[in-house]
Amino acid sequence: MTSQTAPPPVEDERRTPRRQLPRLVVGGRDVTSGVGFVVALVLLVVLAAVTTENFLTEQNLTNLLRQMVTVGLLAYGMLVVILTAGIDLSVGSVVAFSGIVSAGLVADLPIPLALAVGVAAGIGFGLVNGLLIAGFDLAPFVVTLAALTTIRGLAFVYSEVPIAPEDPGFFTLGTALAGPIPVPTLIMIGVFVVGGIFLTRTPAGRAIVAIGGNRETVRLAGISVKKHLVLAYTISGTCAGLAGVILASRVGIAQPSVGVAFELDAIAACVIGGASLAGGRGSVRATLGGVIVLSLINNLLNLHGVQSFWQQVLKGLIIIAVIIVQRRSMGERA
Amino acid sequence: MTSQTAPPPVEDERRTPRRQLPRLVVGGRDVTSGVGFVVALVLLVVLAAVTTENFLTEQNLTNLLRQMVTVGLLAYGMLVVILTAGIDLSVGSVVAFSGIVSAGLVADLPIPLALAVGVAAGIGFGLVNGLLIAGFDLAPFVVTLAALTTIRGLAFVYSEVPIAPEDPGFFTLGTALAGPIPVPTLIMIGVFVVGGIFLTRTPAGRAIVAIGGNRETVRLAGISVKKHLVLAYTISGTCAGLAGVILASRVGIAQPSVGVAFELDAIAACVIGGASLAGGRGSVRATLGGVIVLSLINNLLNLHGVQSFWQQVLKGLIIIAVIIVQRRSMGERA
Amino acid sequence: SDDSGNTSGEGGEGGDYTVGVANFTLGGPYFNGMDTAIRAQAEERGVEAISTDANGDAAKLASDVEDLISRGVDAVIISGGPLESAPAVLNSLDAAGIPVVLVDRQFQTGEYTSWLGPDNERIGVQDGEFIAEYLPDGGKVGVIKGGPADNSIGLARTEGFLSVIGADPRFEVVEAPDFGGWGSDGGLTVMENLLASHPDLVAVFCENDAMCLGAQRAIENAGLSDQIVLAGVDGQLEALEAIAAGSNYVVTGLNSADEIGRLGLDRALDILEGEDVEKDTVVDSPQITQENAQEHIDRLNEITSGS
Amino acid sequence: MTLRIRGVRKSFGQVEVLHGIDLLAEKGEVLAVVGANGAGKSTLIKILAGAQPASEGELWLDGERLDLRSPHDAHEAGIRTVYQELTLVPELTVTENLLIGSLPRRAGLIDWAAAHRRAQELLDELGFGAVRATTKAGRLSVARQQMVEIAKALVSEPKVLVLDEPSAVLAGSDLDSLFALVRRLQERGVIVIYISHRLAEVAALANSIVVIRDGTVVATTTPAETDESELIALMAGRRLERIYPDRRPAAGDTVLSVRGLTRAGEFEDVSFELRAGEIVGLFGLVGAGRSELAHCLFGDTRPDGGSVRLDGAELQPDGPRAAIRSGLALVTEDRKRTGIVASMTVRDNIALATMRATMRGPLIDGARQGARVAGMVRRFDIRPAHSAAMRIDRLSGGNQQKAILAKWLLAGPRVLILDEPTRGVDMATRVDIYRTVDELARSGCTVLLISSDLTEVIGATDRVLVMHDGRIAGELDSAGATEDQVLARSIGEAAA
Ligand SMILES: Nc1ncnc2c1ncn2[C@@H]1O[C@H](COP(=O)(O)OP(=O)(O)OP(=O)(O)O)[C@@H](O)[C@H]1O
Ligand SMILES: Nc1ncnc2c1ncn2[C@@H]1O[C@H](COP(=O)(O)OP(=O)(O)OP(=O)(O)O)[C@@H](O)[C@H]1O
Ligand SMILES: [Mg+2]
Ligand SMILES: [Mg+2]
Repeated sequence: MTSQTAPPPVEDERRTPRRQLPRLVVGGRDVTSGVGFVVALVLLVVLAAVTTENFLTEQNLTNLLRQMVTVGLLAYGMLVVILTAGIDLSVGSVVAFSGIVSAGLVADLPIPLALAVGVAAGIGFGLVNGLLIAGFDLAPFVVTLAALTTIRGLAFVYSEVPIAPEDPGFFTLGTALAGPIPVPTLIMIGVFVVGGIFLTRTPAGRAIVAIGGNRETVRLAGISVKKHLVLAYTISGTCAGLAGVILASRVGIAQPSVGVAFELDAIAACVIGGASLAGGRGSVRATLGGVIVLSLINNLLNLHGVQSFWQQVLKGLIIIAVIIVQRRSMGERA
Repeated sequence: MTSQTAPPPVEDERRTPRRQLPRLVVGGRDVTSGVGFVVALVLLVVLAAVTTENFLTEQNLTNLLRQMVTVGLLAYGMLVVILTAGIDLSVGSVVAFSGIVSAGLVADLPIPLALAVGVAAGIGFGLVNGLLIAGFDLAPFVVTLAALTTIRGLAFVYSEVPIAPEDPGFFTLGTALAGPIPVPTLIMIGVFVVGGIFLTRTPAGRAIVAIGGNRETVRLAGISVKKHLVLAYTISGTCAGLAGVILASRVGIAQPSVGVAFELDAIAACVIGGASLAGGRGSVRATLGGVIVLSLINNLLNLHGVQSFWQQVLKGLIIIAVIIVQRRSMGERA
Repeated sequence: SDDSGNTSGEGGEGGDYTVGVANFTLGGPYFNGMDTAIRAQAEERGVEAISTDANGDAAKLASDVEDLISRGVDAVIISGGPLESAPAVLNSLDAAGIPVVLVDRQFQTGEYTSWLGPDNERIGVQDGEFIAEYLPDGGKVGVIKGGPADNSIGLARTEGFLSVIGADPRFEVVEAPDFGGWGSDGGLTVMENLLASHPDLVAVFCENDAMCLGAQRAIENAGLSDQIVLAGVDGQLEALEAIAAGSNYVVTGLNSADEIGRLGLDRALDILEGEDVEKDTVVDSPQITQENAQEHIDRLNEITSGS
Repeated sequence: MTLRIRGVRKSFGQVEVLHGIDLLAEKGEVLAVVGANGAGKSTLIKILAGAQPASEGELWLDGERLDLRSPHDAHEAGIRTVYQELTLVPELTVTENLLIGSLPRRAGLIDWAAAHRRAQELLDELGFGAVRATTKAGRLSVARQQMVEIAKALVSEPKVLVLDEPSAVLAGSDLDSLFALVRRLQERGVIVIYISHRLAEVAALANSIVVIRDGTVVATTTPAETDESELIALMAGRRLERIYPDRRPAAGDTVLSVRGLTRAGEFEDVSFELRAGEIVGLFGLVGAGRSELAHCLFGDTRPDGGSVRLDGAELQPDGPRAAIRSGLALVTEDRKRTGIVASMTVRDNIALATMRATMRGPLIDGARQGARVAGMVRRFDIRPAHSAAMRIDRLSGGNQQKAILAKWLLAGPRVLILDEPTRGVDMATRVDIYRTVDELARSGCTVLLISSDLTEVIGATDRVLVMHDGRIAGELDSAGATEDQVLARSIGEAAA
């Protein structure tokens, strides 16, 4: 489950010397690390199902599906950036900006167009981040931290107060259901599927993965590192824009202050899924797994009615437990 | 100014063949990058002094000195962790916990002891972070993110409401002046001086720097990587504990909610100072420079009475401008 | 409700209800106090209360409410903090047929069952009137806001204050350019910066007491305690003590989390019992000065020792 | 078709490292470039590869002036380069590393099945069939990574192929495949620029030889016109009296005694003894298990069975730290990954293992440490002479290697394990290293010299252990041994 961005069959030749658990090989692929992760997930689900009576209700499962959309979308974009050994701290602010702009434009534009402008804003911010980082060879952390601040400011410049469009059509995107499954969840799954194909099966996707592994090599192979860095940040911006628009539509009101610290959850999802902040390593499926783990933890604690502060205490401890389980089953660093 | 932990002259050209500025060499050392940084700093100071009438007042300069203490202390600890190629996201929560615990204990313990317990709490949290990261070989990002959540929760568990000790002795540490200079600022400077010596002149400090460069080489040189990782996180925790205690003493009221997003400023200071999140590169003096730059930007915007969200917009843009200036004068990535 | 785990007061006077409390944030003493009060009152009335904390994230608030619905709560109390509205939340509660009581924050959009809260603008007006009278010679008055800019509670308070002071020709108003973030540390820093540009202030109004306490310290550090008086909002214990002690902290407006929280739970139960309730209830916000501060301190201590 | 390099100069900061290089190579020619470590060979080829711009000078290919602004330009011009340092992306498969710019697509998407097939065909065709295309590059041994590097340069046939020390990590049949490959390319009219420190190889392969010393071409010659000792003299600027030191006096008592040491899948039932003051060679083909054995002796990995005794006392496999305390030292074979800390100075690297040796109170005594390091820089003639304060990765490979040796010498080991210590090291430097090792042995230190260089493993040692497929396949006295005898045992042909 952790290695599909470095495409299919991978034979391990070199042994990882100490602390070695028996490895599980299925169809020539070492799936041990994936299994460890799935074990952690299943444990959480079982825990939730056994200890609470409401976990397996349709209502709750629908909630779960809905709740993971924002972090999920951000996490995919973040993964792409992390694969290049970068980071995008600005996503939370982009969520706010895209949301408020599209909500603001509902008054003047047809709804689909207003939403599209919101997403376009995300694309634009991602592009600027990418151009600054690649063009001036700046550290992604500082550039996107500065962007976090600037874009948040711009969201307030656009509107100091929250905007709640009156046209109920604005809510459709965020609240519609396709059968039992919320439409935003389907969009998120679509992003992961298409995004997974992008990273594993297209030259641009492969270039992004390779840049994080060894950018000098990529440059020497005659592939433009800059172009692909810009692309990566643009993808992250796009996901954030999409997340912002969907969130505003779901909540029904766009606030310029929304989305603070979203970047941390998105990064956490990637890293829980085994991505390395040093770049080159990370998996789309495992990132989705990370998103699900985070959502499950929140849901579990809420269903148990754990008191807020103890929730925080437990949430941190559970995350540590999850990555220890995962780490133990993996050869490499989690 | 930027290279003393990876000591003196760095003849660097490898990566940026074009776009080369003339380099300034003093006494055999290439000081160009330091100069670029100092230029950015001086520019900011001149800008502040020329465009506002209050910048050079004693009151304002004292404010500046006082306000940089928290970020400064956190930034030193963060630098140590970043040098090992790690990160410590938990510092903001530790600030809150240490502050509220020491304020809470003032009722029962002599003040110095209460403050010491606050710092000790920071040491303890840092130790646990380090043990988890080194002992289980876990990703620092997730471990310290989990710690961020857990410790914040614990701060609220300790006291949901702010604690304001009545004994005025509690305020001494945070508000005392030594001549025109606030005592907390002197403490911060002390930390940077001692911390600088630690990193450049002690075996443990050199080991920490080396681990970030190549931990395998360090391990094979018979140096315990784990021990030094634990040490690095413990130092960061200690700095955070100290910062928390000083902040509580300065404000006079300890709040469990204080310190949100402090980690971002601390990291930004390090990276503005040229540290690399990939580890092995970073400088104590330049980090202090980064702290000063951040404080100056805030101060400048406040003195100009720039409105809050325009402040955010400008702050981001100025940070980008600073790192572009700095990058242009440096061989390596800023 | 058929919910398990009704730990206390089985069959008590409140009936066998479970009430969900959705907090937008618990990151401040006021909101925290609200949550505590609701739960304390629930215990007294023998019903179960389950609270959640959205950490200031509107989307998480929505999820939390969905989780509460999943848990089968009978009513939901939303402590919305600075949240302007949450139509989706209200809609899903409406769809589930669950009554909603808003405490403190009245949402601008969406349908709720009932609201209880302070009149924030009114508190600001009270503070303004007090300062106008306290400083007959007028002068320069600073305003410290909590932020962010979309925080309507703060906006209402400042608006109220300025409707008096801003309109009075004896006074000049300077707003601190940056926000204090509703905490004492922020209040301290903002005040320090404000003093660097405006050492000649005669009064400062803060959107809450926590910030005012920090500002008071900055003023003290600058040796200006004799020159500048402070006006806050909320009735935080430390502020009351400062007022009672006759310091330069001269006034605040009580915005009692405890009272509103308890009333909120009662209101929820009344609705569940099918009683006819008032839709909107403004909870009184008495002005607190040195004269009556001790009274309020005693009351507060009674509450905390009682629970 | 002609490749012409004219008046190429290159400066790093104030320092000029190439002072006007002129070269000429014709179609189908193998042009060898030789020179001491730091002479500027790699710098020259980086310019040819478009990876670094020349400060001055011209490049002409096929009568056209080349303006190489990036590696991409060089690719377009038909110039392919295999760099001295490995450049694979460790997380990606061999297939992807090979075809990174040209992965086959179907319907817009990469066709992985076809890609793996093509990559494997290419490897097989080049004689590197031992490498599986589906493996992650990072999991390959250094030798196999090098094969992939070479294959990568040949994905589409180049006009000019530049090989910067391609043979440094190869041995035995792999080396033969490489030579065969070069000859095939030569027949097809490719210009091959071949850089190597192994002069025998150069003599066998090259049509012409260019000698570079300190950034200047000092001679252009052919294998027929010259011999090894003359080349060495040209490179070093002085005549080397002899390459290997005299035989050492008879060895002393047993110091290290290995009994039945086994690590499943790596080596089995390895037994031997090392005596005080002797140098023992350990020869084997790639994958024979020598490096694994070295790491195990050093306490870096735990054996599944067997024992290691030092001075009669059992050595507990408690990690490198304990091993170093007991007096062991290991110079690893992968300089970049486990030898240096690239981000630190030469001084920090040399002092790394012995920081506590120069303390004054709680602090490192900078002056004393500096003096110790300076002593080592002088003793090993690490260049440039002021390099102590330079980042170590700015040094040429050979000089980095000397610095690593210096690091361990400072620790004063009783048993020194050297894993391919002369890989990529020029002859003059090798002689320095042999001399230093000899001095060490004479002072009582025991040396285990792992090498894939037959001449060296016989010439520089007292006896040779030969490993084959994880087992000790023979032991020979260096004085009488021939290269054929050693080689035969390494491929399992002769009994021990
Ligand atoms: N980026 C750089 N900055 C400064 N000096 C450099 C840089 N790269 C190479 N040099 C210097 O240029 C000189 C030539 O180095 P180069 O790597 O070309 O040598 P080489 O002949 O390939 O040596 P080797 O045989 O050891 O590989 C050396 O003195 C080296 O230290
Ligand atoms: N990266 C690797 N991937 C797969 N197998 C490996 C790898 N490295 C070593 N091996 C296996 O381990 C055994 C010993 O390899 P090792 O590299 O120690 O040999 P060596 O004699 O030291 O050769 P070298 O000349 O490469 O140092 C062989 O069976 C080899 O196939
Ligand atoms: Mg070279
Ligand atoms: Mg080997």
